[in-house]
Amino acid sequence: MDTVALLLTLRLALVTTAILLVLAVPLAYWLAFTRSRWKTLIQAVCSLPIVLPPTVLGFYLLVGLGPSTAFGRAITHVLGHPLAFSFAGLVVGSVLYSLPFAVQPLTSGFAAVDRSLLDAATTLGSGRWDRMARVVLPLSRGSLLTAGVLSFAHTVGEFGVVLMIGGNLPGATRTLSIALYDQVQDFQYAQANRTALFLLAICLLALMFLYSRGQRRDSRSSDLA
Amino acid sequence: MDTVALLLTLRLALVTTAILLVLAVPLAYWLAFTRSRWKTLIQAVCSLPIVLPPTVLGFYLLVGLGPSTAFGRAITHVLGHPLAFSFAGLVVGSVLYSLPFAVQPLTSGFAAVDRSLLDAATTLGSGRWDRMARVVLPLSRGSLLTAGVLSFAHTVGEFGVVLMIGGNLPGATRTLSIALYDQVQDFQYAQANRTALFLLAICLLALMFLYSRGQRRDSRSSDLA
Amino acid sequence: MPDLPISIAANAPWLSAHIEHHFQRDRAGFTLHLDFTASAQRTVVFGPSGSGKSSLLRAIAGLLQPDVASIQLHGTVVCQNMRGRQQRFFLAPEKRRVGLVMQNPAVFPHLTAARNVAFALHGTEKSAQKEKTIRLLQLVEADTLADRWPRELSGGQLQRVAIARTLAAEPSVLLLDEPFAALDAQSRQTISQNVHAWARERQVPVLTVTHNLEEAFAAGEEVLTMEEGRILAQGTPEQVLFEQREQLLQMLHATPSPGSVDNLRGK
Amino acid sequence: MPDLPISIAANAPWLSAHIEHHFQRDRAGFTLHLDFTASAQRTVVFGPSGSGKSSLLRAIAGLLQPDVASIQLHGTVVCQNMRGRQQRFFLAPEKRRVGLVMQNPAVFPHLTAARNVAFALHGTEKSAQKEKTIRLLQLVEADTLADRWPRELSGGQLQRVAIARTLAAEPSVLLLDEPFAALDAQSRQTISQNVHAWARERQVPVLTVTHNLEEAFAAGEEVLTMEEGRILAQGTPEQVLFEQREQLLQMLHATPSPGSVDNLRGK
Amino acid sequence: QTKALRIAAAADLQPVLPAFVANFEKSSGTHAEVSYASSATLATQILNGAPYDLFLAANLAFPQKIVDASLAVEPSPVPYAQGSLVLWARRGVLPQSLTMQSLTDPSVHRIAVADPIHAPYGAAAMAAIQSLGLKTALQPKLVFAENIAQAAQFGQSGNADCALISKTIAITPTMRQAGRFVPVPVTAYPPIRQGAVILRNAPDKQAAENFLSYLQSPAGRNLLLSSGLEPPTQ
Ligand SMILES: Nc1ncnc2c1ncn2[C@@H]1O[C@H](COP(=O)(O)OP(=O)(O)OP(=O)(O)O)[C@@H](O)[C@H]1O
Ligand SMILES: Nc1ncnc2c1ncn2[C@@H]1O[C@H](COP(=O)(O)OP(=O)(O)OP(=O)(O)O)[C@@H](O)[C@H]1O
Ligand SMILES: [Mg+2]
Ligand SMILES: [Mg+2]
Repeated sequence: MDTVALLLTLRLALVTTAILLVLAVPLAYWLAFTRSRWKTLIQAVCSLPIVLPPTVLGFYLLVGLGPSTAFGRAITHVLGHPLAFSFAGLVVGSVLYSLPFAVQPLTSGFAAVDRSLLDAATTLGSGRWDRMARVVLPLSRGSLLTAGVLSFAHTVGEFGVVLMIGGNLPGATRTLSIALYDQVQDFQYAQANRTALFLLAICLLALMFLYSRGQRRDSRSSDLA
Repeated sequence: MDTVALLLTLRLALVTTAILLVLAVPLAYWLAFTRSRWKTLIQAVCSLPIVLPPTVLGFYLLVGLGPSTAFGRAITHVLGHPLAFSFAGLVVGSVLYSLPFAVQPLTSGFAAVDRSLLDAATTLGSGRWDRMARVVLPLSRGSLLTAGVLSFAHTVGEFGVVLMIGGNLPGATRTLSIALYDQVQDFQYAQANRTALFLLAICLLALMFLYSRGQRRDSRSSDLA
Repeated sequence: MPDLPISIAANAPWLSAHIEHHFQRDRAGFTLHLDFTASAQRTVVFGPSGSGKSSLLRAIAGLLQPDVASIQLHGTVVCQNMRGRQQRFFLAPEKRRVGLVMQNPAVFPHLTAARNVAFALHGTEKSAQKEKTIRLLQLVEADTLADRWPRELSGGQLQRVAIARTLAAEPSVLLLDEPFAALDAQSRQTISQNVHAWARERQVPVLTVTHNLEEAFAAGEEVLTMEEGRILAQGTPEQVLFEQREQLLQMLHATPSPGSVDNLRGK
Repeated sequence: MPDLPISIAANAPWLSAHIEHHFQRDRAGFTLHLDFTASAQRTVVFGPSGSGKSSLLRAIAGLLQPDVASIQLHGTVVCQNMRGRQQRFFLAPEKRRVGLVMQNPAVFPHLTAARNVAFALHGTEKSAQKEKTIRLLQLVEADTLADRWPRELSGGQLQRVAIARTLAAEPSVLLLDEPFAALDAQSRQTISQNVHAWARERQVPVLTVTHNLEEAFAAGEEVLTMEEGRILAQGTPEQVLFEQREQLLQMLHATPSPGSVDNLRGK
Repeated sequence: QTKALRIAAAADLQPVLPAFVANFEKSSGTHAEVSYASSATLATQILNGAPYDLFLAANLAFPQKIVDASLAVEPSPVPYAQGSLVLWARRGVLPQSLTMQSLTDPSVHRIAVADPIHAPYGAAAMAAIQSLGLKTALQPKLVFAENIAQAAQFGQSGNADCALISKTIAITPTMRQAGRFVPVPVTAYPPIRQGAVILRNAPDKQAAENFLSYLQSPAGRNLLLSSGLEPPTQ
């Protein structure tokens, strides 16, 4: 097992998921409740990143963040190094690529929250953001779980974007998915099988833990489906 | 523009999304309402396909569906040709790879349906599957939309699995995502930009159409968020 | 069913229920323990908040599966799960033909009022469906609301749609859980009369949970009072509700007569 | 506000409302058109189902933004949106300090009863929070239910939690939309008395929507009757509800006295 | 922070380089890290600022792009090896003889080649098929992989009966076990000359030069030979 790659992968997936949730929750909240004319456009734009093949998205990121654009030069100047081929670059790519998997379930989850509960919260003096934190989010637990799980798992398995803007540098941008790809490409099947099984096993455990904690306790249950 | 590849891509995405919804709706319905001990395990297993890098998943499919396994031989015998390098093979791969994007949002959407509405439907003589069709599904419109959009968009952009089991055969398995990848690899940037823009534009229109139709009309609306 | 107290009266009981159920959540918990029969065309259940009235109705409808139970409707066993008996039986709620109007109207938010009513008519012929829907909406004075979405209806209007929807399913037993709570006295009287006329025509017995004395007197041939999950008394309204009526009368007499009506600031 | 009919009485009006609103959905539609002031400590709104009572309360609380409106609470403008005037103002509902108990209790399903009550106490000191929560739950006779989840509560219990929750926010105005509809006569009386005592102590005016005559007589110093979105009459209960009372008395007297009490089949 | 030599290597070197790197590290004391990807991907990355020191490509065209962008130290790519194309057949397929002509045999259903446009061995394979006059006969049987490693997987997993792959991959134990191979006549395709460039921005150009000269030393050439690569013909 490539422990360095595993730790890097877990770090990338955790950081990406955390950033995604922080970005996606307010965005989805806005999308779920706005009456703006821009709503459908923005909602559609948020789903676009997955329409492009990951390597192609990675290519555009590589060019956009690289020395050939003013933006890329500015970032390079500020950071002292280009964003590509660094952990931060991977995070940017993964966040962009997994954005739809966070925004989309959250938006539909938020929109499904019973409005009369929001009305009640409001008359109790709860403002817009307080309602989000104390009513909408807890009631959208299922969608939060969905958003988190899809973002996390997708980042773990992510490969094209990471390969393209990461550059497969051991310790910095060589994630387990790339290591696994390399092993398969290199006909090291026994090792690849071990890596894949190990990856699947830890993800299975993590997911089972999440799912078992995500059960709802809050609806009057008849024994029906 | 590679029209053949475009049409193939759309066909693949539509067929995959349709099959996914047909599979995922009953599965998610079961997951949302069961009290079985196996629930969390099965839910976790359904999320696993995206944990593996797509090319690696494709590799295992290639091996699993090939003549070296009994299953692969049986399929080859029935179809008269191996599943790999055929449209049907792409469909199998895409369905498997996008399964989490359909099952996960549907499960959380179904679980969020107000139980008292199900109780009401039941006392009106509506059985398990009728309740699903006439109460749960319409009330989970947002989640259905999410599942459909994520499955569709992800299949359009899908690349690794298709590359691995497709064989890049024009008209049969060369999707637009692979064509686009090839263009980038060949440094044909002008052409790649055109293809990418075109792909983004049609997907944007399709998504905006879907989102504008998916608005909820069914909750007492105070003007609050 | 030798262990059930079946009264051998002129009109056989349409409901015979033995129900024991313990809600586990609390250390204290709540125990439902009922054993009674109902044979009147109109029965009223009276009892304080939290005494188990809704739970009783849910058990009859099959939405609650009691720990121990034997329930017969029109002489047919729908739930049999007695202590020490091997054989168990639980008829699925959708097969019981029990009409239940729940305390919370639970009108389907994705269907208009008319389509809520037509929900149970699914599969029957379109024009008949339409006609029946209109007739039932008229019965609850809601025919002008046919095309409204639930979010556009008031509390009382929702309750009326829920009643019409339940009648559409042609139940063989009607259970009403405070069905008129959100209605003004006049609508309440009219609609209650309509519903009971509907039921009498079809010989469908009606069990009503209510907190309203007038309603109990108007609708009940028999009254059942509950407390803490048990049945306190069963009898005619006059027998069972004597005390409550006296209180109410006293209160109404105590309030003074109105002054001159000119005082009214009409608008 | 020279165009508002402010009565220069001993007790100044706590509410002065001019509200016009048209619900667009139907060809027919529904128009709310109200112009009144309220100055009594206890006001009761009476009116048939669908006459606009809940909409009135929602407009005062800020959950409904009327087409045209001028609403003052305790002399402060909370909504100003008059035809032909440039200047508009709409105070966000969460800033109005209006306590509203809705017709549908809307208890938060993800919080226990106690935590529902403590919802508005967020940010204050833990032990004070706890103590206040318990006191308020006692006030609605629900202190034994503190740790229950909403799905484990009966209809009336939910309503009581909703009342306690609203009081916890220390509103300066209390609007109750059929708050005791799911309660039996006795709880209704006790809890209603408790709530009104709470309000009187704090000089918080109470506006109650009810269909219950007894409640109207008990709680109302002033009664407002509505019909089809308009105010029909405003006055004391005796003036406004005279007719309804007579009807009820007649009905109660018409029912025979009880037979011998031995007839009771007690359990 | 100890700076390591960063090598960007074409995917066909994956079976070759590890032994090399181990030897190099032992003799020079410099740590080397290798990133594998297709030559095209690596070239794209380098053109966009990837922090590699040495680029070992699978042909001369991609390193030429680096030279053209003035990102290379050398004025032209340095050839370091020459690859050879082999015809590989899965065990049990074409039991008797194995030549390019036998690919027309009806028992051969699928032939895997790498993408002819951006994978050098794919281009060589197509050139060979063309020059041997087999194009029309074989066209319907061809399936295209992203790179030669994948073309080999198509064959190894049994989904293709034959594959035109690099010798470096054909001599790996996995592929030997799954089938056998014969060289494709060198006259049938233009030589696959693999070129390298040292990058201008390399922090430690000396280490990169050392590695490149080690590749070209007699010891290095022997290692290359044993893993299926010929020394470059000038
Ligand atoms: N899941 C549960 N866990 C614990 N207690 C429960 C549960 N469900 C109901 N109860 C309790 O059972 C009792 C009976 O509830 P039920 O809803 O039948 O009362 P009710 O007579 O209909 O009251 P109301 O008039 O207020 O509607 C209540 O005290 C309630 O708190
Ligand atoms: N969004 C809407 N579109 C159209 N009509 C509406 C809408 N919301 C409310 N109405 C109508 O406005 C009227 C007043 O509704 P409201 O809820 O205020 O009635 P209410 O007096 O509280 O009745 P109830 O006693 O039944 O609760 C009703 O006739 C209702 O149908
Ligand atoms: Mg109840
Ligand atoms: Mg109302």
